[in-house]
Amino acid sequence: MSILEVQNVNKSFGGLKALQNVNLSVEEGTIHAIIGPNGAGKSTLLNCFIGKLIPDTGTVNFNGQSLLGMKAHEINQTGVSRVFQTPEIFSDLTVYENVMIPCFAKRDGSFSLNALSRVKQEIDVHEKAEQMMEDVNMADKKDMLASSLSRGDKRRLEMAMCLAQDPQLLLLDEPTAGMARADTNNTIDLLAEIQNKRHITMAVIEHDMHVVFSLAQKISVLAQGTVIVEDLPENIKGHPKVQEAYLGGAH
Amino acid sequence: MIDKLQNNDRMLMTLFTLMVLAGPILLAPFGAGYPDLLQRFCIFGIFAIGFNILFGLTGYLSFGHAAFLGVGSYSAVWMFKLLTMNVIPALILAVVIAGLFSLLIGFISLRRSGIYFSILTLAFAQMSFSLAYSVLTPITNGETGLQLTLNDPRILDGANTTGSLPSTNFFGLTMNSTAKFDFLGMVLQFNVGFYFCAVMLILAFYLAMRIFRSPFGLMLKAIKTNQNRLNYTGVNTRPYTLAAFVISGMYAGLAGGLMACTDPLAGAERMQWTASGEVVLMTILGGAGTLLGPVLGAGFIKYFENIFSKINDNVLHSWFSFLPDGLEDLIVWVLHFFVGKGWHLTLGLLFMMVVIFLPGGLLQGASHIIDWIRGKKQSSSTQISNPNSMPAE
Amino acid sequence: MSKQLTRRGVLKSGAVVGAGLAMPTIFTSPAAAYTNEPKGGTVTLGFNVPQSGPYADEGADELRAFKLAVEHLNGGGDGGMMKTFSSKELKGNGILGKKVKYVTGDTQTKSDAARASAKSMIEKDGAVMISGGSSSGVAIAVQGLCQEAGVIFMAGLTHSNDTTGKDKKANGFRHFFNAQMSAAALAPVLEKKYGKDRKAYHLTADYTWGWSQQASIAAATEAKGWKTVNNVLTPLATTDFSSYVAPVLNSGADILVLNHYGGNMINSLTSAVQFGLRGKQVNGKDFEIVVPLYSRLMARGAGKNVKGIFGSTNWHWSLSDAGSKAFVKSFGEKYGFPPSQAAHTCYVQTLLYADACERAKTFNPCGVAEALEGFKFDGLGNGPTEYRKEDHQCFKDVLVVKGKENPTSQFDVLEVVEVTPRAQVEYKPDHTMFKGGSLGKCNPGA
Amino acid sequence: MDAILLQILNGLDKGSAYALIALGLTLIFGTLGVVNFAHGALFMIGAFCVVTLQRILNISTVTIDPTKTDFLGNPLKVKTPYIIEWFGEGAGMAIINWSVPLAILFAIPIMLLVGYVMERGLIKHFYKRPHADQILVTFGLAIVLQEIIKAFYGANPIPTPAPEVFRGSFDFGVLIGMAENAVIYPYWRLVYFAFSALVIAGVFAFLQFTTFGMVVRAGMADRETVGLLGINIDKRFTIMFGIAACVAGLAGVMYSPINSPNYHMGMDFLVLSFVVVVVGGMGSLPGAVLAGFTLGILESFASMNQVKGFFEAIYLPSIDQIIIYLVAIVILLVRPRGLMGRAGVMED
Repeated sequence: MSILEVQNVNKSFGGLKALQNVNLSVEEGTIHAIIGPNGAGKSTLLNCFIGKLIPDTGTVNFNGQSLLGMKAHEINQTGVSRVFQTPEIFSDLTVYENVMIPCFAKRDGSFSLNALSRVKQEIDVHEKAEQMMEDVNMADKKDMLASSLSRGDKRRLEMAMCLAQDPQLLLLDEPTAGMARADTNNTIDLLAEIQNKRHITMAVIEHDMHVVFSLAQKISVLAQGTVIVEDLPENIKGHPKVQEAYLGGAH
Repeated sequence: MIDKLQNNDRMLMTLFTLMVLAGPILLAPFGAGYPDLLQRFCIFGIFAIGFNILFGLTGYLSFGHAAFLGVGSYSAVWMFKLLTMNVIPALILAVVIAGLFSLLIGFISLRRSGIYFSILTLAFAQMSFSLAYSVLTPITNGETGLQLTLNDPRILDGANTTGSLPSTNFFGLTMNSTAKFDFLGMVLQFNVGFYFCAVMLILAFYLAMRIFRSPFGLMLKAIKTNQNRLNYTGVNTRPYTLAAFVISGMYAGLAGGLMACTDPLAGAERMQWTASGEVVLMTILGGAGTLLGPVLGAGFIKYFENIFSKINDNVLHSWFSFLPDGLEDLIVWVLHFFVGKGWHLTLGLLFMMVVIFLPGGLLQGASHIIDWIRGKKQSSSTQISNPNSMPAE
Repeated sequence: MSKQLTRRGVLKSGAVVGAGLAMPTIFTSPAAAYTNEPKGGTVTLGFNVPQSGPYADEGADELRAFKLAVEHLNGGGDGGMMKTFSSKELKGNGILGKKVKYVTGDTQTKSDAARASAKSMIEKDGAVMISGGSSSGVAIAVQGLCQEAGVIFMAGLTHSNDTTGKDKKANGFRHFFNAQMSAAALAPVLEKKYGKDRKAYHLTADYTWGWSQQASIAAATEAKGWKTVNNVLTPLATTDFSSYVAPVLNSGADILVLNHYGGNMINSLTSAVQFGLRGKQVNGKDFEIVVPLYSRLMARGAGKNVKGIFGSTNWHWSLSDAGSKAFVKSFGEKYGFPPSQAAHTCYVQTLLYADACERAKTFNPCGVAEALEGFKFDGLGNGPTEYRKEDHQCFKDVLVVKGKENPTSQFDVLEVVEVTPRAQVEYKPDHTMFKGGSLGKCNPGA
Repeated sequence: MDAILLQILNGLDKGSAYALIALGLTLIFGTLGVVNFAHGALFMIGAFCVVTLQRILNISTVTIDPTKTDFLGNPLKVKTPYIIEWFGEGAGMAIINWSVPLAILFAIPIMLLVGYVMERGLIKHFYKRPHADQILVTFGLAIVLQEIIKAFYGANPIPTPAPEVFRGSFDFGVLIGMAENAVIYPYWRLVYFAFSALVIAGVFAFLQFTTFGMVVRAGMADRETVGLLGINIDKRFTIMFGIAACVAGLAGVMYSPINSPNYHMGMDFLVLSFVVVVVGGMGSLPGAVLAGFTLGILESFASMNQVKGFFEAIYLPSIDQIIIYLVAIVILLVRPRGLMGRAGVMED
């Protein structure tokens, strides 16, 4: 069953057509990779999922519900979480506080004037946050300021923050960009583990073919604003259209 | 040590309460133990605590908070004029009206962030000031300020037959009654108005502490450090900032109401943007984002304004009279630029120093000194997160 | 409805019970007949003047005068106007034998700050009298405070009708003149100088003082046959008056009245002169400018622009009566330049207060107030003067001045054109512009 | 018609004052990324350069004239400025008379120095700090500067008259066939307007046509890249700060005959010019100029009694008190980044 259904999405900026008739469907419980050369429209597409951009035409449905016109926090509340290219965390807060915030957001919704209860006494949130710290192996770092973490740990923290919300769909925007090989492998392991344990659907935008082929169960290839191929990983590798797109149609 | 105190709520609260209640005794040796200044310490403490809930937690720098203080004062004085000299209805109205007013201004201003937000609040406050100073004179009594008169109705208090203005009171306890005791050559003054304000300050401090420690407070801190992430975590930041804005507006209203309670006059100048700038100075000087800092900063600036500004050349000469004449004159000549009527200069310099060297405010400075005295060289600056970053949109 | 009534009743009875309980003995200050009764060998006066803000220079001049007055009261210096004062109670031995001490404070020309400063003088320093100030808003605010606290307020420079009009207080006294008196003094001179058939255009500072000044001068000149063409309110914060001055010439008016004070006055006058209004001819007459309230210190800021422009002032150092001469001499010798009208009124107020204490033989505000009420005196620079009992306003001659054409020094900015006698400027206490409000009863505090 | 023409003239004049200050403010913000609350103080220092020059020119010898007396009855001390002794009555008086234009020459090196010291001594350390810190430290600096000026020059305004030839006003009405005195405008204000236009054009030309300006503009767009090219951007930015200080200072010099300099004139202008910059769009030079003139003209029109009357009918009396703020609020709500602002500037 497909959890995210993208149909005939078009988006242009001025004269530039960034997306043309994009169709995509992400199956529940799978890791779906979206790849493509620079400027293919990957980020534009992702931004259409999360409410940052609104497509000119077409539909984006999540669990049968249209995401168009919704604000970022509303989309998140329906169960879509996002991991950014550079980790977006609360750098002035401690690691533990970072994880608590999504727990509160999950429990209390998009706004709650919870001004008189004490954070200390929110036992359910603490249980959840402790659990998440364990899950991403960061329990020993929970009192550090988030800004003092290494890049890999920041990514890990961001992942933990997303998972703390128990999302149905996790969007990852180049989760290994700029990482050292070892960190990349750690991230792959982390994602694979999450997939195994929680069966969360993921849509990954990625450059690194190593990552894509280690994780993805399905791949969509985007070129010049359209999806040229959508298939299983093994079929993508030698696909002529894909090679053409990446090599710029070198004849 | 101060950091430790900051984290141990019960101890902090107890210590704070004791210090505030003992104010008339503790401050008398510094020449600040008289009711008016003590009341001001409390009132501006409340104002700064409230401002800190907005600026210290969310990072939104408002340059128009004095407007809410002014509105609170006007409402309270009107209550004194129309209903009763009892302070409770006046305070309730002050807080409610300031809350409504801040809801309106906040709703519009918070559509923008960064300097755009600052300028919007500044514009609203300047408009309020201009209107209060001239156009709205029937309500505000313009330049002179809204005052009580003998022929105000005061429905609940009944007819005034004494021929003199009634005093504000808390169910009969008049705000301006003072008990004086001679003690070690000082006169200790215990004033009802001060203790009323002190109780309000303690309550306000307690409430602020609860907000700091609540999930709501955590969300506000999150807004300051990364609003974008918070949006993608399913949190709608607008109502949070608006709530913080309104809460701090109500604090300002309470402070304004208390000002009217201790001195039933409301002047338009207290709404001017420089008055808003003053609360910014207080908060930063003491330490934005900390619990104690704003109270400290408020006390510091009010002490400067009321005590430092009274040091004139005569006083200076009497201090340095032990020195040879030429040297005495030289020192007095140099100092006279910085004290007395030059107190603004000293304040400006001090403020610059704090912003440049002590981003955590005087509180950070104090904890440095305490650490240094205890021989602990480790800096505590990592504990105080950078308090001054502006929110992202 | 009934619910509301009962709640109201409860609140009300609460208040009554409270009033019954009020003032348990601990809350009354120990054994003083009135606020800050001086117990030792000294008595403290509080001088509350603007030391920061736009009127700081006037404040500084007031402070000089206060210091001089204290020196004279304590027997120092040459005695100044104490020698010419018609009342001979002051002996140079302080007040009632107590040496005079003083404390100073900064009003910042804000009612809040002024009240805070005055309160600290009363509560901390034990002042029995507060004096000074350079604007009406501050004077009225501090006067109200002194009434509540039970000390005497001797107003400094305050020109608004309200100070001794609708905001008058039993503990407050004003020696300075007011907008109504300015208008009454100016109108006949203007009529004599510029004729009956004139059309006036008013620019008015948009706040209480401006309004009352405008109303007074418009009424007084209209009574002489002038027409008021237009009255434009200018925001207090205006620094560039060009857009207000520009339309004046084309409005058919041939007189411009600037109801401005301080920085506003300097800037609007400068604008008016820049537009060349004074060289123009309208309706076949020379265009003229009038500034109802002049201050020499402020006029200096406008430089040559004030030449030939009429206005009024409370006092000027070039007066040649014995009192003025004595004052100018002792002030000039001490500080090196002549005193301003603000300095004069503050000096006089201090002497008047001291004298009233001597005559009442007490510092009790009620005794002092009684001694001041209806007090007639002379020799303090303004000729025969009376503190009217009904509103605590001094009545005396008013000076009509104009900007001097050929000043000999930087202090020589104004010249006295006419001294309008007291009878012409006097008004009834229930005059429409002074109605509302009442003195109330004097409050000794404590 | 004549009234409208008059207010347009007024608005242009006011607008040029706003635009000049806002231009410097934007220049500093655009190049250095610093929000300079002390910019108004630079304007004030410029005006006080005139006062200082005037004082220097009036340093005098003192002779005693026994035939006249001063206010105390002592023989009058007559002061003769050295300048008159040296150059004779005519030339000496002329120099004193022209002290305002002369002060331009006097002010340029002073303002460059002040700008240099400010940038190297203080602002430099705040490039990497949050905007709120910059606002606060420069706010503190503004207080300090104005208090220093007050300590030396006092609180009262000091008259600084324009040269004799520029007094009086020019009759536009007659020029275009209207009645006499219908549309008159003071000469000095015309000079001020022309001067402002010249300076604004000069700054734009400088940025547009010189290599220095090109580098600075590139730096405004993308500081890091330009830095990577091996160009010493910092040094150029210091010079830029000096130029911005100069623009503000010269505005102050030329404005001094219109408003007698006083210590708080900087703060008076600061709030307004910040509103202008924000309305124009932070970091946009044309925006600052456009907003300056727009707000100047709007303010002038709001002062007309006809306009006031109209607003009074819809319960907005004394519209001139609040017009600027009202317009600022509306513009910021309708156009979030001001009239010509770029996205992403000054929002974090």
